[in-house]
Amino acid sequence: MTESTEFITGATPAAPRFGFLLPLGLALLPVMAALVAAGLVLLVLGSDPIEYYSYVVQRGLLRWRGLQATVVNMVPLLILGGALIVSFRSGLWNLGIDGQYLLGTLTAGATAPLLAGAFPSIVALPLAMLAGAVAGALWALPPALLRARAGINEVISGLMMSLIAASLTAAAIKLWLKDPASLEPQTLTLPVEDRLPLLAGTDINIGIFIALGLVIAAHTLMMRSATGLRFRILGLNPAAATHAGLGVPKLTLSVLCLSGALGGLAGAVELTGVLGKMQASWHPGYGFAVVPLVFLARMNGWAVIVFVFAFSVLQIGSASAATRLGVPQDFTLVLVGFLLLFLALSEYAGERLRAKKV
Amino acid sequence: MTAAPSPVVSLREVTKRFPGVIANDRVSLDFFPGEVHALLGENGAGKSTLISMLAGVQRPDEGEIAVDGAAVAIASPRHALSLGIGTVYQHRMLVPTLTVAENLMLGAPWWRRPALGGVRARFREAAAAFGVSVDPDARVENLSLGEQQQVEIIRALWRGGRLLVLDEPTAMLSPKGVEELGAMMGRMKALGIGIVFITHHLTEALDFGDRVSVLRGGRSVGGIAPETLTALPRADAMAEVVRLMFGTGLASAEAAEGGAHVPRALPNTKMLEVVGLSGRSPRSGSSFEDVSFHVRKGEIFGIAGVDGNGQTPLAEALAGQIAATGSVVLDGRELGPANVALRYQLGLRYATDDRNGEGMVGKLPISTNMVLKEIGAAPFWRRGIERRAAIDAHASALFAAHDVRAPGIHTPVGRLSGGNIQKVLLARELSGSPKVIVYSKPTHGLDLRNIEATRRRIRETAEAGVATVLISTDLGEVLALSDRIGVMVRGRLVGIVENGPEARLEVGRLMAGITEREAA
Amino acid sequence: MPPIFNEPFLAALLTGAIISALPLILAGLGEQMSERAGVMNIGLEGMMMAGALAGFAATLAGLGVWGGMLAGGLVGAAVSVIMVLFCVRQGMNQIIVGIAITLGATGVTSLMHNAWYSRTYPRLDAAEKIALPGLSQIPVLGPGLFTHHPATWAGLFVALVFAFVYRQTFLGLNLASAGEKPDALDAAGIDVTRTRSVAVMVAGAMAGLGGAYMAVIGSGIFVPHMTGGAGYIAIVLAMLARDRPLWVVGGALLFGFCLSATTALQVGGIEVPTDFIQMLPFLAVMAVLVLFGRNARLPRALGQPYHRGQR
Amino acid sequence: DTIAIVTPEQGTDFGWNQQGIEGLEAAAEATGTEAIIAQGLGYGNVRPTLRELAEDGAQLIIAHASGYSTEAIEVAKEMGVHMVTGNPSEPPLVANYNLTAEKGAYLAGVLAAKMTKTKVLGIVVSSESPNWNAQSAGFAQGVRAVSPEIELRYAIIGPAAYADVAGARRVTESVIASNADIIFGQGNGSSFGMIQAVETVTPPSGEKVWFIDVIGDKTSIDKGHLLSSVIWDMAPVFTQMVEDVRADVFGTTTYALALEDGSQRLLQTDHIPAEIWAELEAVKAQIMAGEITVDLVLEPAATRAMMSTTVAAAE
Ligand SMILES: Nc1ncnc2c1ncn2[C@@H]1O[C@H](COP(=O)(O)OP(=O)(O)OP(=O)(O)O)[C@@H](O)[C@H]1O
Ligand SMILES: Nc1ncnc2c1ncn2[C@@H]1O[C@H](COP(=O)(O)OP(=O)(O)OP(=O)(O)O)[C@@H](O)[C@H]1O
Ligand SMILES: [Mg+2]
Ligand SMILES: [Mg+2]
Repeated sequence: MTESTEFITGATPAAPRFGFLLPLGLALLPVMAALVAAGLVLLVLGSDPIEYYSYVVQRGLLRWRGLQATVVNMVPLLILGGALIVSFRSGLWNLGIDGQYLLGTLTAGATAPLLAGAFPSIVALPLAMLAGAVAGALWALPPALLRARAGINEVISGLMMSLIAASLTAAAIKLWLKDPASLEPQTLTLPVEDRLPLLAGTDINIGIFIALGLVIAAHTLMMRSATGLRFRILGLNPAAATHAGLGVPKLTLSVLCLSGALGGLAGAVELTGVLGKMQASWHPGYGFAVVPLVFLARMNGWAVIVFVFAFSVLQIGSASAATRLGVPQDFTLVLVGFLLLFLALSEYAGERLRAKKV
Repeated sequence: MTAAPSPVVSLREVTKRFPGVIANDRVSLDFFPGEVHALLGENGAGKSTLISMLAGVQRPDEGEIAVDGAAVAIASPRHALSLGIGTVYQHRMLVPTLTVAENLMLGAPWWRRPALGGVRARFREAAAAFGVSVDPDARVENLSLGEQQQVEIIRALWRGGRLLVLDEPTAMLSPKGVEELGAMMGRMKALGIGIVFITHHLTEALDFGDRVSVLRGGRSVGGIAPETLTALPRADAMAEVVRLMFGTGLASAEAAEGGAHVPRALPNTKMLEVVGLSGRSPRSGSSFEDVSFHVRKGEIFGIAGVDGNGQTPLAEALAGQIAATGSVVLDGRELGPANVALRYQLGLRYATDDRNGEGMVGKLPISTNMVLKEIGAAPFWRRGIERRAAIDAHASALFAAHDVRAPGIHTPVGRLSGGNIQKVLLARELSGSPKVIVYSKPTHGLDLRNIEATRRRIRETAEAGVATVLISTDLGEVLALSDRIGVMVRGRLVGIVENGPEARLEVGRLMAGITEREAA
Repeated sequence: MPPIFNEPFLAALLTGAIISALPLILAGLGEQMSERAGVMNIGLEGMMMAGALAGFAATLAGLGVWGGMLAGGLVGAAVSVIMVLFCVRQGMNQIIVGIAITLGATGVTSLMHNAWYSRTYPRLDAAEKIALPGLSQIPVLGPGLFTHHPATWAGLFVALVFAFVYRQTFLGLNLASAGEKPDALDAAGIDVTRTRSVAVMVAGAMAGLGGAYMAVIGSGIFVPHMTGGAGYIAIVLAMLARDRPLWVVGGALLFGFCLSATTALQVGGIEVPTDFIQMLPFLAVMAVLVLFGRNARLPRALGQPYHRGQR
Repeated sequence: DTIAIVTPEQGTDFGWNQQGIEGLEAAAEATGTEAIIAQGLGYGNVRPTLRELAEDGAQLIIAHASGYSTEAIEVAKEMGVHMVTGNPSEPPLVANYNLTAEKGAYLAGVLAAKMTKTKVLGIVVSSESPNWNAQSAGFAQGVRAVSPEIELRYAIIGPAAYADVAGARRVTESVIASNADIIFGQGNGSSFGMIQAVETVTPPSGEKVWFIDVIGDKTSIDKGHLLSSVIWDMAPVFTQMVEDVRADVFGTTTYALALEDGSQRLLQTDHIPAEIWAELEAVKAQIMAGEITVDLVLEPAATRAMMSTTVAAAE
C-alpha cells in the first residue's frame, strides 16, 4: 500500500473555509491570459475574438435562458466533483468515475419510468436515485476490493471499469432495456411531468439544490468530521493509518464505494432531472472535465462550485458562439485547454504564496 | 595528529531561514583536514540544516561557504560531491526498490553498465569490517532502518573525498557498530580527510572528536579547540559542553550516561503477560519467535539487542499492528487477534521508532497528530464532528508540557526537526491513562535535555503504575531505566536478567550469544 | 468453419491486429518511461493527435513514411516540452496540465484539419511492406505476422531497447530512482529534473510516433479525434506493465487481436453484439490485474514534484 | 422566417451532416427563409441549443441525429416550435422525416451484383444505426434479385466508430482480403478509411476494388475507385416542410427520400458501363411502378440475419 498519493491529496492542513478566495483572485489574471492566447487562434481562424467572447458571456451568463442552461449543466458536474473530493482527499484515485456515472444513469433510466408508473414522483424519483447510487457503488466495488485486499492500484482497474461500462451499458440497452417504440437504442423515457420539479417558470430543476448540497456535504465530511479525517490520513500516510488502528482495508472500501455512489447518483439525478432516458451512445465523459476542476479547486468544495459554474458558462456560451460565428465547435477544446494551463500556473503561484505565509 | 593549518571548508556568517524559523543565524565554522569535528546541539538547533548547505541541498540565504579558502556557491549535491564533500544524512537516502549494490553505485554516468560483481565483493568486506552482514543483493526496503544507515555510511566512506559529513550516524548503531565507526573515522583522519560528526551522545563526541562546536537556537555558541580538548579532564570537558548546549546547570552531565538504576520494590500483579509469541513483519520480513515474558504493574521491562533482531515486529505484534501466534494477556484479559484500536482503548500504547514512516502524518498539523489515535472520541469530536477548540487546547497543553520547538501547534509535523517530531509522538502516547506502554527507541534522536526529560517521564509513568516495555538499542538506557532486562538475538528472547551491578556484563554476554536459551 | 477463412483473410486479420497494436505499443512504452521517472503523463492522447497530424502532413508533403514518423516524433516531443516546463521544472499539477494538453492538441488538430483537409480529404499511398525472408513463408501465420512496413519492426525493436536500458544501464537505475525516491537520486549526484525531463520528452516523442504510425501507416488519412482514446489505453498498459516493456507489447497485441477477432466473427456471419466484443480486451486487463495485480504498484513518487530540500 | 438545423458533426464529411446542411441552405434559398446552422454539437444533450434556436426565432428546426429525437420533441412542445425528428410525427409541431434510402441501396445492390468479378461483396458500416440498416438490407435485396450465389461480407467497425478511420481501413482491408471486390461503405468520417483501403489493396485474385458510397457525392476527391453512391438530397424534403408549416399542414404527411423527385438516387459515374446504367434505370422504373417492392428493415438483428442466412444459402 505504499503508493504516491500526495499529489492527489495535496498538502491541506485544515484548509480554512474560505481558503478558495486566494485561488479566485489568482484566477482572473490567467483567465485573461488564456482568453488572449485563444483569441489569437480565433484571429487565425479569421473570426473576431471580441465578438466571440461577448457571445459566450451573452449566451452563457447574461441571457436568462442561457444562465438557466448553465445552471442545469452544472448539476452532474457538481455531484461528480463531490465524488472526486471524497476520493482524492483520501489519496485514492477514482478514475472509474465515468463508469459509475454511466451505471447510475442506466439504472435510473431502467427504473425511473417504471417506478413513476407505479408510484407518485415523490416516491419514485428518490427510489430511482437510490438505485442509481447503489449501482454506482457496486460498479466501484471491484476496484475497491482489488485495492483493499491485494493493494492493486485503483487507477488502472478504475479506467478499465469505465471502458467496460461504456460497452456494457450500450449492450444492456440494445439487448434488454430498449424502448420498443423508438428506433434509436434507448431506455423508456420518463415523462416530462414526472421528472424532478422545475423552479417556477424556469428550465432549472431542483437537482441543482441536491447537487450543491452534495458538494458541500462532501467537503464538510472530509474537512470537519472524524470519518473524513480517517479518510485523509489514509491518503496522506497509509502506514500511519495502520499504526493508529484505522483499518486500512475497510477505509479503502468505504471511500471508493462512497465515491462510486456519488458518481452513480450524479447520473441518476441528471436522468431524472433532464435526460429522461438513457441512450446506448451516451457517454459524455464528464469525469475528465471535472478532474482538473477539482484539482484547481484544491479539493475545496466551495471552490469546486465556482469553477464548475465558470466551466458551464463557457460550455453553454461557446456552443452558441461557435454556431453563430461559424467557428468549429472544437475551438472550445482549445479554449478550455488554455484556461486549464494558465489556471494551473496561477494555482501553483498561489501555493507558493501560501507556503511562504505558513 | 596535527590539525593542518588551513581549513578544507569554512562557513562564513551563514544564515538560513525557513517559514517561521531561523534555522541558522550567522554561523561561522572551520573544518580542518585530518580532524574529526564534533557538531553538537539540541534538537532543532540547526545542525542538519547547516550540513544540508554543505551538501548542496540547501542554499544559504546569507553568508558564504569557502572551500580551500575560495568562496563557492554549492549549487547541488553533485557539485558538493565533486568538491569532495560526502554526506550521510540524518534521514535515509537510499532507493527502496533498488538493491544495496545498485544503491552503492548510483551516480555513475548514465550510459554505463552497472558492474555489480566487483561491488558485491567489496561491500561484503566493508560490511564484515563493520561487523554487520547485509546482503548486497537485498532490496533496501527489506532492510531495517539500522541496516539502511550502515549501508549509507559504507557508501560515504567509499566515496572518500576530502570532507565527510555524518549526521547522527550512530543513532541506530549497536555499541560494537559505534566502535567500528570510530575506528574508521580514525583511518579516514589518517588519510587527511576532514570529518564532521553530528551526535547527541556527548561520550561519543568526546571519544572521537578532536574539536567540538555547539549550535544553540541556530547560533554557533562556541566550542572546544583540539589543544584544550586534549588537555581538559573528561568530566570538565563534558560539563563545559553541557553548559554551552543548554546554558548553565540545566542538565547534569551524567544524564548523558543515562543516570544510575535504583532498585525498587514492585507489586506482584502481572499487568502484561506474553506467552510463546511468534510473528513476522510483512513490511520488512524480519521476525521473532516464541517470545515469553511478563511485566508487572509499574515495572519497566527492558529489551536490549542490536537493531535488526526482531524488536520492531515484536513491538508491532504487541500493539496489534501485525498478526502473531501465541498469547498476550493484558491486565488478565486475553487480547486475541490483532486489533490496534481495541488494544489502545484497553490502555496498551506503542511509541514507535519509525516516527516519519508510521508515527506521524507529516502534512497534518501538530495539533491533529496529537489526537491521531483518538479520532472520533469525545471531547475532540461530538457526533462525529470535530471540535477544533478542544483539539487545539489539548495540543497546546502537550506542546508546552513536552517543550516542543516549533512555530506553533498548526505547523505541519513534517517540518519539525527529528527530535521535535519524537517529542510530539511521546506526548501523544503518554497522554490519557495508559496501562501498558511499549517504547521503541524512545530517546533516539533526542538531545541530552530531552533524553533526560523523556527518561524522567518514563520513570514517572512507570511509578504511577504503568507497566512498561522498553525496547532500545542503547544499552546504557536500558540499564538506567529497567527493573529487568530481556535480550533479543535473531528474533529470540535469549535471556532475562535482573538489573543490578552484574547486569551489564550478563547482558553483554547474552548479546554476544555466549549463553544459549536459559530464559528465566 | 466457413470457407471464407482462407489464408489471405487470416493474413489480413493478423496484419490488422499488429497495425492497430503498434500505436499503443509506441505510446505505451513512452508513458512507461515517464511514469518510471515519476511523471504521470495524462497528455499522451493529445501528443498522439499532434504526432498524427504532423506525421500525416509531412508524408503528404513528400517526406515519405520515415519523414512522417520523424515529424510525428519531433512534434510529440515538442508538445511534451509544455509538460517539462510546467510539471517537471515548476512542479505544477501533472493531471491538470496533462488534460489541458490533450484538450488543446485535440482541438488544434481538429481546427487545422478543418482548415487544410476538410474539403479535399487527401489520402496517402499505401506504405510499402517488406516480407521478412523465410518467416513470412510460414503457412497461415507467416504472411500476416511477418509482412509489414519496416517502421513496424522498428517499433517492436524499441521495446527491446527499452528493456535493455532498464536492466543494463545506469540510466535505467536513475529513471527508477527518480520515480521512487528522487531525493536519494539527487543526493547521489544525479540531476532529478534533467532525468525526468528526458523521460517526459521521450514519452512525448514515442506518443508522437504512435500517432504518426496510426495516421501514416494505419489509416493513410487524418481526421479529427482519430486516436479515439488510444492514449488512455496506452497509459493503462504502461501502468499495468510497470517496468516490463515487453508486457506493454503483449498487452497492446492483445488489444489488436481482440479487434481483429471482432471482424473475423462478423465476416464469418457469426452473430455477436459488437459492444460485447469491445469489452473483451478490457475484461482481459481486469483478469490480468486480478492474477498479477500485485505487480501493478506504482512508483512511490509518481506525480509528486521534486523540490530539493523541502520537508 | 427562420429555419434551423442541428447536426452532430461538422458539415464537411461529404455525408450525413454536409448533405443536411446543404439541403437546408437550398431549402432556405427556395423558400426565401433565413437559415441558421448549428453544426458539430456532438451526440450529447442538445436541449440548450434547441431552446436557444427557438428563442432566436426559428419556427422550424431539424434535429439532424436520431439521438436528438426525444429532446427535440420535448422542446417542440415546451416552446411551441416546429421540430423535425426521426420519430413518428405528432402534428401540429412534430414531424417525422424518414431518411432511409433502401430503394437507392437496392439499386446499388443490383449494380454491385452485376459488376462483381469475385462474386463476393462487402458491406462495411460504422455502426448499426437504423438508416444504415435500411440501406444494408436494401443492398442485400438488390444483390439477391440479381443472383443468389453472390456472398455478402457484413462487418461493423465498432458501436459508434464514426471517426475511426484506422479501424475502418483495417476492417475493410480484411473484408477485401476475404475476396470482396466491391465495398458498400456507410460511416461518416470513417468512410475515408474505407476508401483508403479500397484504393490500396486488392483481393487475393487481384481484381480492382470498387467503392459504393452513401449520402454524399465524393467524385471531387475520387482517385478512380468510386463506382457510385446512394445520394440523399434533402433539399426537396426540407422545402416541402417549410411550405407545409406555412400551409399549417406540417407533419400531416411523412417526409421521405423518394426516387420520384430524385431526393433518393444512385450517383452516375463514368465507371458505370452504359448498358448496366440502362438496366438500373429499368429496375428503378419497376420500383417506382411498384412492380418491385423493397422491404424496409431497421433492426440490427434483422439486418444481420439477411446477410448470414444468405451466406448460408450460398454454401
Ligand atoms: N525544509 C525545511 N522547511 C521548514 N523548516 C525547516 C526545514 N528544515 C529545517 N527546518 C527547521 O529548522 C530548524 C532546524 O532544523 P534541523 O533539522 O537543522 O535541526 P537539528 O539540529 O538537525 O535537530 P535534530 O537534532 O532534531 O535533527 C527546525 O526548527 C526545523 O523545524
Ligand atoms: N518496506 C518498508 N517500507 C517502509 N518502511 C520500512 C520497510 N521496511 C522497514 N521499514 C522501516 O524500518 C524500520 C525497521 O525495520 P524492521 O521492521 O525490519 O525492524 P527490524 O528489522 O525488526 O529491526 P528492529 O526490530 O531492531 O527495529 C521499521 O520501523 C520500518 O518503519
Ligand atoms: Mg538533524
Ligand atoms: Mg527498527
